[in-house]
Amino acid sequence: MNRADFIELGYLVGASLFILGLKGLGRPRTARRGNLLGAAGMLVAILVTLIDQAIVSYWVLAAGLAVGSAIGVLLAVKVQMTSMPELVALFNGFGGAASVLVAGASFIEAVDLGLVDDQTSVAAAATAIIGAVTFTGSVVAFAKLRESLHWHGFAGIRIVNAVLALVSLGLAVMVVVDPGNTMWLWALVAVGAVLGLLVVVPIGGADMPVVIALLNSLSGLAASSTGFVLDNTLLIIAGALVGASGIILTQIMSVAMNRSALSVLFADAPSAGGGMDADEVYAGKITKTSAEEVAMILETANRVMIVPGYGLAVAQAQHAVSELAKLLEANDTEVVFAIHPVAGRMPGHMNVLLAEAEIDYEKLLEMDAANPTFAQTDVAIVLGANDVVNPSANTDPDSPIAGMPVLEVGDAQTVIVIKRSLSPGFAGIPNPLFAADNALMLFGDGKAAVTAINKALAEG
Amino acid sequence: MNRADFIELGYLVGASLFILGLKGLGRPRTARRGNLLGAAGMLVAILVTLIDQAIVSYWVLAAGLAVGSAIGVLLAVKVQMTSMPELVALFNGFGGAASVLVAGASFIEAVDLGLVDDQTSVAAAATAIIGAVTFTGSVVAFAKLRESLHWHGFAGIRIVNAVLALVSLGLAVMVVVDPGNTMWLWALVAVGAVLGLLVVVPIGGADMPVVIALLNSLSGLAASSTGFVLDNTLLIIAGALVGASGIILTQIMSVAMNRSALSVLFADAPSAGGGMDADEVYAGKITKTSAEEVAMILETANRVMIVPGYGLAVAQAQHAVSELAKLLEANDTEVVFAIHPVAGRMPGHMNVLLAEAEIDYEKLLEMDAANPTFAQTDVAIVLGANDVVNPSANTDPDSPIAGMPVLEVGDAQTVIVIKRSLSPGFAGIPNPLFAADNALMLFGDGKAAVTAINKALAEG
Amino acid sequence: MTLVISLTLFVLAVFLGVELITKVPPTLHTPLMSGSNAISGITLIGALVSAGADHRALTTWLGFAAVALATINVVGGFVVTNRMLAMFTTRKPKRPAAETEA
Amino acid sequence: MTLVISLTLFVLAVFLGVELITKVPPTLHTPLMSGSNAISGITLIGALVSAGADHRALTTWLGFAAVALATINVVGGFVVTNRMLAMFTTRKPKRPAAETEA
Ligand SMILES: NC(=O)c1ccc[n+]([C@@H]2O[C@H](COP(=O)([O-])OP(=O)(O)OC[C@H]3O[C@@H](n4cnc5c(N)ncnc54)[C@H](OP(=O)(O)O)[C@@H]3O)[C@@H](O)[C@H]2O)c1
Ligand SMILES: NC(=O)c1ccc[n+]([C@@H]2O[C@H](COP(=O)([O-])OP(=O)(O)OC[C@H]3O[C@@H](n4cnc5c(N)ncnc54)[C@H](OP(=O)(O)O)[C@@H]3O)[C@@H](O)[C@H]2O)c1
Repeated sequence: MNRADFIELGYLVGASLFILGLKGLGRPRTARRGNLLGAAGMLVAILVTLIDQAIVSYWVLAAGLAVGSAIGVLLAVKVQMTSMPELVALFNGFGGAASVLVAGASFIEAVDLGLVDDQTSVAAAATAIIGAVTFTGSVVAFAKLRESLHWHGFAGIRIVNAVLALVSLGLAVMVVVDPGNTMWLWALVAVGAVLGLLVVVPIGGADMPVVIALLNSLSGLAASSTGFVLDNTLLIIAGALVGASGIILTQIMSVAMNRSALSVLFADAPSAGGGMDADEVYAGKITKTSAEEVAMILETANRVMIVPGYGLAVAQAQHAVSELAKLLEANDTEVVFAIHPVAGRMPGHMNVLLAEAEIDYEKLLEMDAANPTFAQTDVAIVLGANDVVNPSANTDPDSPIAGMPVLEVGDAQTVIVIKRSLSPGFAGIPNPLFAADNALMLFGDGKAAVTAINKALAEG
Repeated sequence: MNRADFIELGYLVGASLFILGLKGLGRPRTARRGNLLGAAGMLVAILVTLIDQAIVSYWVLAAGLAVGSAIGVLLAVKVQMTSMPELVALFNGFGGAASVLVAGASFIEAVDLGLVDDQTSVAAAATAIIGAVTFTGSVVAFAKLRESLHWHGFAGIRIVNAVLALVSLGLAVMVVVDPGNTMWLWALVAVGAVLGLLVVVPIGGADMPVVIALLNSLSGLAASSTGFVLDNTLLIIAGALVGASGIILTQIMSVAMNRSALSVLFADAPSAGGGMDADEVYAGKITKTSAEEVAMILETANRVMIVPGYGLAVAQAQHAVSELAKLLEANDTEVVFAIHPVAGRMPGHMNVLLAEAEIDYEKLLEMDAANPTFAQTDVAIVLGANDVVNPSANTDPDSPIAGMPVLEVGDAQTVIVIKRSLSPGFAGIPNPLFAADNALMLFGDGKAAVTAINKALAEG
Repeated sequence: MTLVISLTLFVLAVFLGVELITKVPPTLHTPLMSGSNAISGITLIGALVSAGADHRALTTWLGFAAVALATINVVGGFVVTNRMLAMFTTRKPKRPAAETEA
Repeated sequence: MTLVISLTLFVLAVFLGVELITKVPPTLHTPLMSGSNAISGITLIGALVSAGADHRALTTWLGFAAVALATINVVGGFVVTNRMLAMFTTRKPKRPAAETEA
């Protein structure tokens, strides 16, 4: 077996590991092993590649691998749990940028050596546009999730995008027709970068997870088309796997948010402020309460449902809540948690936090299971959740979250809402729930408030 | 695009259609379209192949295609519904044989031209053994299902098979080491043919569907290894698809019959007669009944469950049964059907027949749904079923069907068994149910007996 | 095409075959078996190449036999599968038709 | 390797990717996204070839940047995914351990 065959065989092993890894990642029991299999596949691929005859200057590689690993591990280990989606977006952008650079370098090389054929130039053009869109799109998604970018674009942004798409198409044709001039390729990269920026900018932060899944799919396609440039089977296969699974994941996530993937991408920039005015909604209709009063109410409750949201994560209140649940259960009160699929800032956010506080898996109800049971619930405690319990999703067709399925906490006998103020949640809209007759507001930091309730319960 | 590229592209289209076809075949709604997609893929593949430069003598092809199509359509259209599994087995055997012939012919050609390399000889050897086993194994399966072969092998057959397997391994090595002599290949085919025969012969007819699924998987693998001989992507891909899906189907079917695939293949030849003696089981414990008496019992029943089996198919009693259900329902009796997964002679056999008689899909209960409800049932009518209602599967660990989940009709208040005699069913064992206190036997042809009951009901 | 590329295609197709056939209901086992059996008749393609090559009489005749056998498998397989599946689906369309007539 | 063979590999992998990711529960969306993102860093392989070829300074530097960026994607991606998944699974092992101690 010659060296080329050996490399190909290693790539086959790598591809198989990626397939098994992806398969594992889709099932809760096998997810962790799946991730490790994916990493093993990557290791095999790297080792096998390093014996490639064409590789002569190892120091560049060593330096690049060392720098990249150090930064990657640092970011991955330091990041807060709540910032993971941003980080994934950023990583994803780097992957897209790397694809652009690789395709560019190989294209330049092929031009120098006079080896450009149609496959190379078509694939290089595809990589340039897809990779550039992935890069800037991901960086914008990152900035939006960090809340360090608040720009929503300008009127007519869609027309500009359509024009840019046409321009990039023209440039791609030029890359193929006139491959001798590498400037066409870099121009294409530049236009792609602007396009990625402008496509993602108008999208609301709440839709970002869907966008990131889509960009992830694009970065897979960029890798795959880089594979066509380099005639590399593993890049083609692994890129296509990620490209396809990313599209499906985008689809699944959109469905979970009750959006279509297309409406996420091409929705008009949301009208700032939404359909309702906060003062109008809340004026004179807010009932405040205290930790002691809440404790009294809870003492007589038979069934309590806790609805956690992003505020739970910010306040790091998960251990206090676990404590509260134990106190209530000691008093023969049934306690369950209702988990909205998009509560928090990433899918599975609440599950991660509550798992950390060792709350039993069986006590976590998914939305569909939870909603019919609010009517038989004495007290619903809304802890740092806002959008996911906003009834205007059902009642106000003009609301930015109209049509999103929400937890119908209003059906409970008493609703206790714990948050610091009346300020809105992620979607930036007021919540009529807070003004409902059966709703009591307990203002304060989530952790402090729950701790106070626990104290009152223990004393009472 | 040159001609070779065009062919490859056609093959890619063909492969994609096969994939979509297989996917469709796995879901009830899309199954028919899936089959058509598969056929379309085959058509594309054939048309594309016919423009291959290497093909010069079209008359041979035309003759072969004409003969094959005529025979195939004739067999497929003439076959009785109940004989479909045999026919599938036979078709499958032809596929295996064709793979052997193709690999053999290509190998001879390669030898003549001095073009044999390791890939060709290894793949040809693999095709020879797999294809030959598929061919004779399928023919034996066919004969067993036709009940025209009753031989169960001889003592020590497993040792002979092990020896044959070793011999074939040795011959395969010779094919690779000494490719100049094509006799090694034909010897390998011969040994494979004997091996296929002897492996399938001891397996009981009840396990045949599993064996056919496995042989189908093998014929896929034979096609795939033929692809390695010919360097043909479509053969490799389509063969691997069928090979893998066949293995999984084997697995699923074994689980449905409560067997492991390995135990099906390597079980000892079943001891003729089973654990019990018919005279002992039945002597003096059989209660006969008449159509009139059955009609009287049914008139007072609130809930009737009908358990159809192979006898329903033999007697073509489905329309009479449908009539019976209508009469009972007119009398406010609830009628449901309990369908055992292996009732009849092929999976889905009962569903096909009852569908033909336009019995509502909702009235067909699967085994797991049916079993808990027999206790609330006044009358269970066992119509030409035997093994699938045999309680010794649960009670007698020595029974050939021990461990197979059965329909627990004995739990019903009264059980009426309609069959022609006390002769056994497929598994060849007596059925203690017939001797149970609450069981009444109505002897006669299924259709005649049900028609008589209908008449008595209409008159009564 | 190198051997390893062929192997890669094989492995991908195996993974795909496994994923495609999961949780098929028992009712569909027979048609699925028969439909995939028809697909395994793809060896017909190889038979066409062999029989059409006109290399020498023996291989041509082997090829002819292979074409005929494989065609039986393919044509018979798809036809019989279609017949089976037709039985499964006739029921549904008939009912509503009868109702709308009434 | 011809273009059509590359395309064939691409198409098979696309079908496979679609089949692999079906009905993933929402809880796993984030780790799945992040894990498959790490896999898409496979472009690193291409970067290694580019950067190692030592063809001319420009491409070497482009290659170096590509290696570094892709490595961040790969290494960071797998590590962060593992961290996430660790959170999901810590709960289970801890409980029984506590019980056996008691
Ligand atoms: N899960 C995902 O995949 C994902 C990803 C991205 C975006 N999103 C979007 O994020 C939103 C999630 O809804 P949600 O109900 O969980 O959160 P939310 O609507 O963003 O509301 C969070 C609430 O928590 C309160 N809060 C913040 N810090 C707090 C603290 N320390 N103590 C107590 N309360 C605190 C805030 O009110 P105060 O400031 O008054 O305290 C805020 O109203 C949805 O719009 C969803 O579409 C979800
Ligand atoms: N479904 C599958 O995939 C499949 C495939 C192959 C084998 N099998 C095996 O086949 C068996 C199926 O069980 P089963 O209970 O359906 O059938 P069975 O055990 O084979 O019994 C059928 C019964 O029907 C009676 N019968 C035959 N012709 C009749 C007629 N014209 N009128 C009335 N009765 C008639 C026979 O008794 P008389 O002769 O006394 O009338 C016989 O006892 C199982 O052992 C299963 O493992 C199943």
